[in-house]
Amino acid sequence: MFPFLIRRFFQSLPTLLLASVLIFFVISLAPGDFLTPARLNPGISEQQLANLSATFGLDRPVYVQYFYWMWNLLHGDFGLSFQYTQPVLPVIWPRIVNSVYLVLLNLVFFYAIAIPIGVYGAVRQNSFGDKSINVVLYFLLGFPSFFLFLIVIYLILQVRNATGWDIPLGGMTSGNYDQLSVLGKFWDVLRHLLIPAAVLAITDAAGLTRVIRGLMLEVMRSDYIRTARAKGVSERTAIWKHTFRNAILPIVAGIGGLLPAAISGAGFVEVVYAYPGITPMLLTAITASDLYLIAGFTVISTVLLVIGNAISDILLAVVDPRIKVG
Amino acid sequence: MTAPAVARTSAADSRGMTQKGETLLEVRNLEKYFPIRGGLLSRVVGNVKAVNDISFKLARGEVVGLVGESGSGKTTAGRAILRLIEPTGGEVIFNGTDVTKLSKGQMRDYRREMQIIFQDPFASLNPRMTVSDIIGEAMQIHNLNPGKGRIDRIAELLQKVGLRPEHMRRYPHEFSGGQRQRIGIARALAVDPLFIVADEPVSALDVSIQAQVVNLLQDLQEELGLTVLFIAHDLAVVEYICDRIIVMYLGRIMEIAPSHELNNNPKHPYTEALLSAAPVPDPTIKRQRIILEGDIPSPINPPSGCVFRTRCRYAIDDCAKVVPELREVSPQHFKACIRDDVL
Amino acid sequence: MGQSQLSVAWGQFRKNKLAQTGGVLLILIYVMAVFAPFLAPDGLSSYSTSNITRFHPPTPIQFRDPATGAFTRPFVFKYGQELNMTTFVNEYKPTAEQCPIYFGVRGAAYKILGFIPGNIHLFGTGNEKPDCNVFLMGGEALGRDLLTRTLYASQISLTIGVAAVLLSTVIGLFMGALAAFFGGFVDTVIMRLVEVISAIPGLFLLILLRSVFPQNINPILVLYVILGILAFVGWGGLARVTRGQLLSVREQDFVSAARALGASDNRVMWRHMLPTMTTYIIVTLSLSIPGFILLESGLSFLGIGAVEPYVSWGSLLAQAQEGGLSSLNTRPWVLIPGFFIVFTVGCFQLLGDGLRDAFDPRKRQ
Amino acid sequence: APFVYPAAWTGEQNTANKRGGEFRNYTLSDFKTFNPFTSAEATSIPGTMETGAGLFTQDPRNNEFIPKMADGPAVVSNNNKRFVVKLRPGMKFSDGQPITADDWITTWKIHTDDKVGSNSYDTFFINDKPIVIKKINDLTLQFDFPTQSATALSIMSFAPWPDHVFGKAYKAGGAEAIKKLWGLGTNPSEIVSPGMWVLESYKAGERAVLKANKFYGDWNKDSKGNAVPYLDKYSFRIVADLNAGLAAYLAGQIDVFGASKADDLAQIKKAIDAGNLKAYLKANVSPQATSSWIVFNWNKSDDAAKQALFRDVRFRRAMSHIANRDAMIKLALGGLGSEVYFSTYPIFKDQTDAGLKAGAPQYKYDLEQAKKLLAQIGYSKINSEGYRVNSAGKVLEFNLATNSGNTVREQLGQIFKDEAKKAGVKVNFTPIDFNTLVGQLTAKGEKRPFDAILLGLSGGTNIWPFGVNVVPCGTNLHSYNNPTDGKCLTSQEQLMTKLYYQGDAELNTAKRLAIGGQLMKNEGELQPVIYLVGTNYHVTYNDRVGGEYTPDMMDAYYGSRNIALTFIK
Amino acid sequence: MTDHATDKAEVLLAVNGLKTYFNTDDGVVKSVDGVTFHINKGETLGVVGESGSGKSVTSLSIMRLIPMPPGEIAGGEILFKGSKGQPQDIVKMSEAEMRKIRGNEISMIFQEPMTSLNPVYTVGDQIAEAVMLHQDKNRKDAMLVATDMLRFVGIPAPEKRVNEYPHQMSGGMRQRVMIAMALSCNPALLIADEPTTALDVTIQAQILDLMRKLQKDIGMSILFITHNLGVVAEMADRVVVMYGGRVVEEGDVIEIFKAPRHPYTMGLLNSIPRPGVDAHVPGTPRKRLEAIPGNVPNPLNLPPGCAFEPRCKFAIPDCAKAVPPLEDTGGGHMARCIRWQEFAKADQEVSA
Ligand SMILES: Nc1ncnc2c1ncn2[C@@H]1O[C@H](COP(=O)(O)OP(=O)(O)OP(=O)(O)O)[C@@H](O)[C@H]1O
Ligand SMILES: Nc1ncnc2c1ncn2[C@@H]1O[C@H](COP(=O)(O)OP(=O)(O)OP(=O)(O)O)[C@@H](O)[C@H]1O
Ligand SMILES: [Mg+2]
Ligand SMILES: [Mg+2]
Repeated sequence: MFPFLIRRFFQSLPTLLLASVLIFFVISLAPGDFLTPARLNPGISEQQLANLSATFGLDRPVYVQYFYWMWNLLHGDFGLSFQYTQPVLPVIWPRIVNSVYLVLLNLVFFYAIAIPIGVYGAVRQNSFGDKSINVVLYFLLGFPSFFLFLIVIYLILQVRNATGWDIPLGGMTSGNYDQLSVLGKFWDVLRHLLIPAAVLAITDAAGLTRVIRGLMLEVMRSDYIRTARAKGVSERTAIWKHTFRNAILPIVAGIGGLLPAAISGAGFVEVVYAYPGITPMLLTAITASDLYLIAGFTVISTVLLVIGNAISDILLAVVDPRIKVG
Repeated sequence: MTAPAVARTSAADSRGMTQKGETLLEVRNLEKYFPIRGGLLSRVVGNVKAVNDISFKLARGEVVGLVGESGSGKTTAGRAILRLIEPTGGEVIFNGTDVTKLSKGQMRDYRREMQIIFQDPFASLNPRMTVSDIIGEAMQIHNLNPGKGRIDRIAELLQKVGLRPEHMRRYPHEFSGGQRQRIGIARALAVDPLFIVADEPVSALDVSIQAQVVNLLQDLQEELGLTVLFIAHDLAVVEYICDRIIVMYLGRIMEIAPSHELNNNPKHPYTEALLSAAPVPDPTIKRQRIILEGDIPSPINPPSGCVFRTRCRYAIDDCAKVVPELREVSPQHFKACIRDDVL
Repeated sequence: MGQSQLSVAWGQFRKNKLAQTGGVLLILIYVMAVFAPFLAPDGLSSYSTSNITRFHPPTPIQFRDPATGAFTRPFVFKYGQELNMTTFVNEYKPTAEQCPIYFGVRGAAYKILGFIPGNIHLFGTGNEKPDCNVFLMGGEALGRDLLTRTLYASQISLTIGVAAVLLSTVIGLFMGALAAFFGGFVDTVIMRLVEVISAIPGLFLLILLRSVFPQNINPILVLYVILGILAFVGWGGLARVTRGQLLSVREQDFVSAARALGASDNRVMWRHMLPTMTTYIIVTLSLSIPGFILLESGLSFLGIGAVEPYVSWGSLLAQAQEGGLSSLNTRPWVLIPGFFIVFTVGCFQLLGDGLRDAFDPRKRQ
Repeated sequence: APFVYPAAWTGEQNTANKRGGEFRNYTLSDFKTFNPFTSAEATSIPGTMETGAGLFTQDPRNNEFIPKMADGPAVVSNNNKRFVVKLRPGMKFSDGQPITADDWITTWKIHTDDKVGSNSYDTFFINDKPIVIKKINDLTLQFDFPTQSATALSIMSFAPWPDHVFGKAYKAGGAEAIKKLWGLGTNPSEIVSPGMWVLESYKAGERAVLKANKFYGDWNKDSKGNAVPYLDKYSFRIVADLNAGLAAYLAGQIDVFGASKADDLAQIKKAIDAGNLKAYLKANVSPQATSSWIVFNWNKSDDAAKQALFRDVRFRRAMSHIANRDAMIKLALGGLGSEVYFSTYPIFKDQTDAGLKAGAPQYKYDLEQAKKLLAQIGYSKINSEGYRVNSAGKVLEFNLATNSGNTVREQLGQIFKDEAKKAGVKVNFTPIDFNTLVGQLTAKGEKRPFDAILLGLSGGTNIWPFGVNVVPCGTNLHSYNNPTDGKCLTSQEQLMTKLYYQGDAELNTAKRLAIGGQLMKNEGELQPVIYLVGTNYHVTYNDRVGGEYTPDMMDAYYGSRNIALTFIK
Repeated sequence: MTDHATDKAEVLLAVNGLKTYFNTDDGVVKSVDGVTFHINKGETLGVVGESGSGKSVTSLSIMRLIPMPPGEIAGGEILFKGSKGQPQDIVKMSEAEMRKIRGNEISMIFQEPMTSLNPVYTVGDQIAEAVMLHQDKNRKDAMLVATDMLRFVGIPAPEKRVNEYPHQMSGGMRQRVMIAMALSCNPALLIADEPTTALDVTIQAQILDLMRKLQKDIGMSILFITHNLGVVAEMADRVVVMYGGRVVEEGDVIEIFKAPRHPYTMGLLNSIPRPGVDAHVPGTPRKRLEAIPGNVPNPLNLPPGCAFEPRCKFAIPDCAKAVPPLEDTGGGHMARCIRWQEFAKADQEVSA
C-alpha cells in the first residue's frame, strides 16, 4: 500500500504543477497585473504595493513571477487579498472548510439516494416502481440545482408559514450558535446543511442513479452472476454481494472526479442559500478582481481534487483486486 | 484470369517470374517483440516475444497451414509478413524482394500481391461502407478497373464468392457471419493477389457454415493458383486444406512437414501432443491420449532453450540449454527438437 | 436494398416515440426562439415609467363580456395599481377598462435573426391604449413582461450552450485526432493539458477564466467570452475519448484490411477511422448539450453569464431572487423561466437517450 | 460621577432591571478588519465597539450635546476656537486600563497621518487647517480649532483608542505598524475597546459577536443607578444581502431590520398579521439620512471630449431632467421614498426648506427639457439606433458604474439608463465591486478611472448637514473634481467651499440655515452631482427587545433606540 | 450405475415437451419449442446443435435460470429425481426449493471460464460460498473443502491458490475452479455448457480428461453441451441433436455417428474433416467437404414445417407442411424426419 501511495503522489505532482502553471498563466492574462486592483484600493499603501511587487517579482518577466508565486505558495503564502488587505490563506481557509462540510454531507446523501434507488431500478427492471422512479429522475435531471433549490425554498416557505416550524433557510449556523453545547453546535450546523445538501444530492443523484442502474443491469447479465445463481445463492446475495460490488467499481473509480463536480455543484446552492462557502466569496472576488484570492482557491481546490483522485484510486484498489497495489 | 489493363508495377512485373512450385515467399528470422511499458516514466520494462526468430518458405501455389495454440504468435507472424505490424527483425522476401526494407510508397505496390482474410467477420468489415465500397476500395486505391468496369468486376467477385451482385448495395450488418466472411474474401481477391494470409477464416463460424467457407477457399485457391498461408488452431481443418503445416509454439516454429506426413509421423513432441489432444468425431475410436501438463508459459519470459520443454514429457536437461534449431529430418520435414531418439 | 448505419439508427429512432417527441418539441422550442420577437407581445426591455407594472400579476384572458356574458374578442382587464398603506402590498386590481387582444398587432419593432425587421406581434393589445398590457406570465421587477423576456431569453439560453458544445466538439475532435495521429510528444502534451484542465474544478475554472476579462466589457462580448470559456472547459473529455477511440480503431481488423489494401494514412484516417467517431459524436453532442445549457444557465444565474440588456433563463431566475426568497410567496410566477430550462433540458435528454439507444448495437435486434 | 442615561430616552423603561441577553443585528458584507483606523465600512466592528465612547453625545430630544466622556461642558475660549475638556474620571478600556488624555492624543495623531489612510482624516481639518489637540494633564484635553465651528463638539466626540496598543505600535513602526494591527485574524481577546462593546468572537462570513465591556458600566448608569448596557451581547449576523437579512428577520433570527422597500414592509406586516412574527412595525417614520446620486468625473484628461461634456453644466442639468425619480421610487424603492435634488438629505427639513427659499433649483424629470439642453451642447442628430450624435458623428454615451449586489442601485441605474435612451443618451451601465468602485470614486488626479458612478452616501450631522469631505474642494469625496492639487475648477465650487466653512463656523442657527440655503442654491445650479432618490426610514424590531425611544423621538438620524438602554424582555 | 445394470437405466432427469420462449420487442423467440429427452443416472448425455438452436436455453431452463422477463417457461415439465427419491417437476418448484437444488443437486459450468468467475472474490471464497450454502459448514471448514476441491481438480499448490483471485489464473485453471465449484456439493447432475470451447486443444484435453475421471469417481450424470462433434464422440454415452429449438435426433452415441437418421446430423457429420483421415496428400485430388447450404435460421421466423427443410437436400414438399414428429427409429434412437425410413433403408442397402 505504501509504495502505491508514494507512486500515486509522484504521479499527481506533474498534474498539480501544470495546473498551477495554467492557473497562473490564465491570471496573468488579465489586463494589468495582480496589483492593478490593489492600486485602486485606498486601503493599500504605496509601501505595501512596493513590498508586494517585490515579493511576487512583479517587475520581472511572467515566468519568473510564476516561480516567485510558486515559491511563496510552497511556503504557504498565497499572496494578499486586496479586498481584505490580508493574506489569502486565513481568509479563504474557513470558507473551504465550510464548503467541504456541505460537500461531504451532500456526498453522503448522494450515495444514500442513488445506490438504493439505482439498485432497485435494476433489480425490478421495467416494473412500475422502476418506471415511475425513472420518470421522476428524468424530470429531476433537467433541473438546474439552483432552480430546484428555489422551488424547494418556495415550498419550505409555505410549510413554514403554515406550521411555524423553524426550518433554516440560509446560512450555516443559527444566531445562538455560540451559546450552544458542542453537540448543539453540531446539530445546528447539520440542520442548516440538511436542506442544501439534500437538494444538491437529489439533482446530482438523478444522474448517478441511472448510471448505477445501468451498471447493475450490465453486471447482472454477466456470466459470473449466472454462476453465482447456479450455486443457489439467494437473490439478496446475488445482488448485493456479487452484482453490487462489481457494479460500483466504475463509480469508485470516479469518486475523485466527483469531488470537483460536487464542489462546483455546491457552489450554486451556496449562492442561493447564502452559505458561507467558497463560491460566494469567489464571485465577489471576481467582481473585485481579487486575483490572488481566486488563484489561491483554485490551487487549493485542485489539490483537493488530486487528493480525491488518489483516494478513489486507493479505494478502487481496495474493492477491485485486479488493480495492483504496491 | 483476365490480364489487368494497367501497366503493372515492379513487384507485379515479376509475376511471371516464379513458376508454380518455385519459392514465392521466404521468411527469414522474423521477429516481432511488443514492448511492455511500465513504471513511473513508462519505460520499456520487457518484451512480449510474440514471434521469435521464425524462418520458412512458401512455394507458389502452395497452401501452408500455421497451427499452434492461442498466443503462439500465429496472427502476429501473419501480420508481420504483410507489414501490417512492423517486424522487429528478420526479412520477408517476396518474389525476390525483401519487403521489410521497402518504403511506404513502394510497399503500397506490393500490397496488391499480398492480401489477408481475417478471423472475425464482424470486425473486419467497415460497418459504414457498402459491400461495393468495401470491395471497390482496393480497386480505387490501386486505380484498377476504373469507371463502369469496376461495378462489373465487383459483381463478378461477388458471384465468385457465392453472393449475388445485388448484395453490392448492402451494408455488412445485413449479412450472416458466413456471408460476411465471403465479402472479406472478395475484398482480398479484388486486387488479384498472389499470396493470401488467411487468419483463422473459419474459427468464428458455426460448424455447419465452416465447410461452406472452407470449400470456397479451396476452390478459389485452385482456380486462381493462390499461395495461401492458412492460420488455424484446428488441426483437422489445416490438415484437410494444406499441403504443408507449420507448427508454432510460443513464438517459435516447432515443426514443418507435409500434412499427411505430419499427421502420420509427427517428429516433434509438441506436434504429437497436439495431434493426440484433438478429439476425433468417431465414438468407436478410443485412443490413449497424451495430456500435456500445465499451461503455456508467458511469452514475456519464455523458458530458456526449447520453449516447449516445460510441458514436454521427453524433456532432458539439455533442452534448457540451447534453442533447438529447425532441422530437416526427412525430406520436406523439419523439426526443432534435439531428441531424435523418441519420435 | 442498402441500409446505412445511419438509416438503421434512424429506423431504431423512429420506433422511439418518446425521443421523437423530444426532438419535435426541441424544433418547436427553437422555432419559438427564432420568432421570439414576433411571439412576444412586448419589446425585451420595454416598461412604463408612468404606469408602473412592477411584479404585475399574470393577467387572465377573458373571453366573455362581463356585462352581457356573450363571447367577445378576447381581452384583458386593465389593472390599476396602488400601494396599500396598511399591508404595504402593491395591489393590482382589474379596472372596468377592457384591453382587447388583437392578433398580428403592431408593436415594438424588432429584427428577427438580426436582419428581418418587423413590428407585428402574434398577439398584443396594440398601440391605441398605451397603458394596456397583457401579462400572461406576469411582470418582473421593473415591470417588464416576463413572457416576453423569457421568450427573448430562450434565444441566448438555447444558443450559447449548443454553440459551446459544437465548439468544444470541434476542438476536442481536433486535439484528440492530433494526439492519436502524431502520438509521442504531441500526444503527451495534449493529454496532459486535458488532465490539467479536468483537475481544476469546473466552476472555478470558469470563474477563473471569467475573472480574466474585465467586468465592464460589452454585454455582447460577455456572451462570446462565456461561449469561449465553456468550450475551453469542455473539450477535454471528447479529446480523450477521440484519442482512445482512434487508437483502438487503429487496431481493428477493418482498418488493418484497408492498410493491407495499400490505403494511405490519410485515407485510413478519413475514410475508416474518423467516421467511427460519428456515432459517438452524435450521441455525446446530444447528451452534453443539456449539460451545457444547464451550465450556461448556472453562470448567468451567478451573474457571470448573460448580463443586461441580454437575458437568459438563468439570469431571469437570478432576478427572481429579488426581494428575498420569501417574496417568492407573493410572486411565484417569477420562477416560470426555470421550467423552460427544465423542459428544454428534458427534451434534449429524451432526444439524446433516444439517439444513444438508436446507435447502440446492443439494443438492436 | 458616572454618566446617567436620561430616563426620558426610552419609551418603555427597564423597570424590572432585566439584564443579559443578546441583541441580534445584521450586516450585509463580511467585516474586513477590526482596526479602527483602517476600517472604512458603514457597519464595522470598531465602529460598534466604540458605541458610547466620545466626549459628547447628542440628546435626541433636542439635538443638544451633553457631556459623555467629558466630565462637564467644555470651557470655551479664544473666540470659540479653544475648548478645554475635563475627562470623566474612572473610565476604563475593556482590558481594565484607564482611559486618559493620551489615548485621545494618540488616536488623533494616527487619524491625521495620511499614510494610515483613515476615513476620518478630513474631519480633523477645517479648510485644510488642522485642529490641534493638546494634553493638559492626564484628565484634561485642549482642542484648538483653526476657525470657529458649529460642529466643534461633534468633531471632538471621536472615540479614543488605547494608547497602550496603538501608541506603542505607532511609535515603533509608524503607519505601517498601525495597518498591521487588528486584522481579521487577530484573536478577539487581544482587541480592546473604549466603548460599550468589545469583540468576543468572529466567524468569517457568519457572524461577529460582541460582548459588553465590563468596565463600561462603571461610568455609565441608567436613571436608577443600574449599570448599562443591560445586554450581555451584541451580535451581527453577516447576511449576503438585504433579502437574506429580511429572511432572517422574518424567521425571528435577528431583532431589527432596516426595511427600505414596500416589499419588505409587506412581508413583515404579513408575518406579523399571520402571527408568525411578533414585532413592532412603523412605516415612513422619516426620510432616511441617505440618498443615491450619480456623479460625473470632471478629471478625464485622457478623453477630452468626455471631460468637456461632463464639465458642461447643461449636460448635467439634462441628466437631472432624465432622472425619473418618481419611477425610481415606485420601481426600485417599491413605492416608499423621497425625491432628492440636493446633497442635503430631506430629513434635514429645516435646511432643505431654507435652500428652496433661497431659490435652489430642482431640475425635475423632463425629457423634453433634457433633449433641448443636449441639442444645445451639439448633440442634435439622432443616429439609426436612436442615439444622439454630434456633428462629428460621436455618439452621446458614457459608462455608468455602481456596486454590484445592491439590487436597488442596479435598478436605479437601469431606470436611468432606460430613460436616458428615450432622450437619445447611451448609458453603458455596469455594476462592479464596491471596493473597486470606491477606489475609483476617491481616486485623485487628472485621469481618474471612471465616467460616472451611481452610489449613495449617508451620514452628516444635523447641525451643519453638509459633508466636510464632500463639499470643499480637495476633500476625498469631492468626487466630481479631484485633481492632484485639489483645486476648485469652477467659481461655484470655490463659493461652495467658502460657504461651507462659513456655515460651519456660524454658531447662530438661523444664520447658518441661511448660509446653507445659499450653498444649496449654488450646488443646485452647478449640479455637480445628480441627486436621485432617498429611501424612507421605517422602524421594525422584534418584540423581544425593549427600551426603544418614544415614537416621536425616532427618526432616521437618531434611530429607534439607544443600545445602552435596550433590554431583552 | 444402477443396480439393474442389464435393465433399463434409472432416469435422473426427464425433460418433457419443454417450451421456453422469450418475449422480445420484435416478437416471441421460441428458443426451446417442445424439447423432450432424458438423462439416466451416471451417464453423459451430449447435446449438439447449431448456434442458437436452444442448447443453452434448455440447460438454463433446467436450472431455472432463464431471465424472466423476457423469458418464460411456457410449457412442459422437467422431472428431476433428486436425493428425495421421487421425481419432482422443476418447473413447478418454488424459488426457495429451487435454490436448494442449484449448486447442490444440479450444478453447472459455463463456456467462458474467463468471465464466469466473480473478479472481486478469491476462488476459495467462491467455492466456499456454495459449500456454506448447501452443507451447513462454517467459513473455515468451507475453505478447507474448497482447498480439497482445488486439489481434487488437479490444481497445484491448492493451499496457495485458494486465496488467489480469478485474474491471477489461466483459462484452464479457471475452468478447473469452475468444475471444483460445481462438484463441491456432490451434485447428481452436472450441466456443462460448452466447457471447453474457449480453451486450447491441449487444455481442452486436460479438462475433458479431468471430467471423465471425476465422473468415474463421483458417479454423477453429465449433460454435456457442445458443438464440437469430436468432443461429443469422446465424452457422450448418448447424444441429443438440436436444431431450431427442437430435438431432431436422439440416441446412443455410436448409433448417431454411424447411422444418423436426420439430414442435419448427417450434414454435420459430413461437413467436418476428420483428423488424420482427411489429411491432404499431395498429388491426390483434394477431397471436398459436404457443406450444409444456407444459413442458420432466424429464431423469430422459423419455417412452419421442419426447421431444417430450407437447407435440407432431401427435402420434399411435405417437409414444409408440419413439424415432423420425433419418432423412434428403433432401440431408443429417435429422429424428427419424415423420411428417416428411407435413410435407414439406404443405409441397409449400402451395408448389404
Ligand atoms: N499489440 C500487441 N501488444 C502486445 N502484445 C501483443 C500484441 N499483439 C499480440 N500480442 C501478444 O503476442 C502473443 C502472440 O499473439 P498472437 O495474436 O499472434 O497469437 P495467436 O497465435 O494468433 O493466438 P490466437 O490463436 O489466440 O489468435 C500473445 O501473447 C499476445 O498477447
Ligand atoms: N435473454 C434472451 N432474450 C431473447 N432471446 C434469447 C435470450 N436468450 C436466448 N435467446 C434466444 O434463444 C435462442 C437459443 O439460444 P441459446 O443460447 O440456447 O443457443 P445455443 O444453442 O446455446 O447457441 P450457442 O451454441 O451459440 O451457445 C437464440 O436464438 C437466442 O437468440
Ligand atoms: Mg490469432
Ligand atoms: Mg450456448
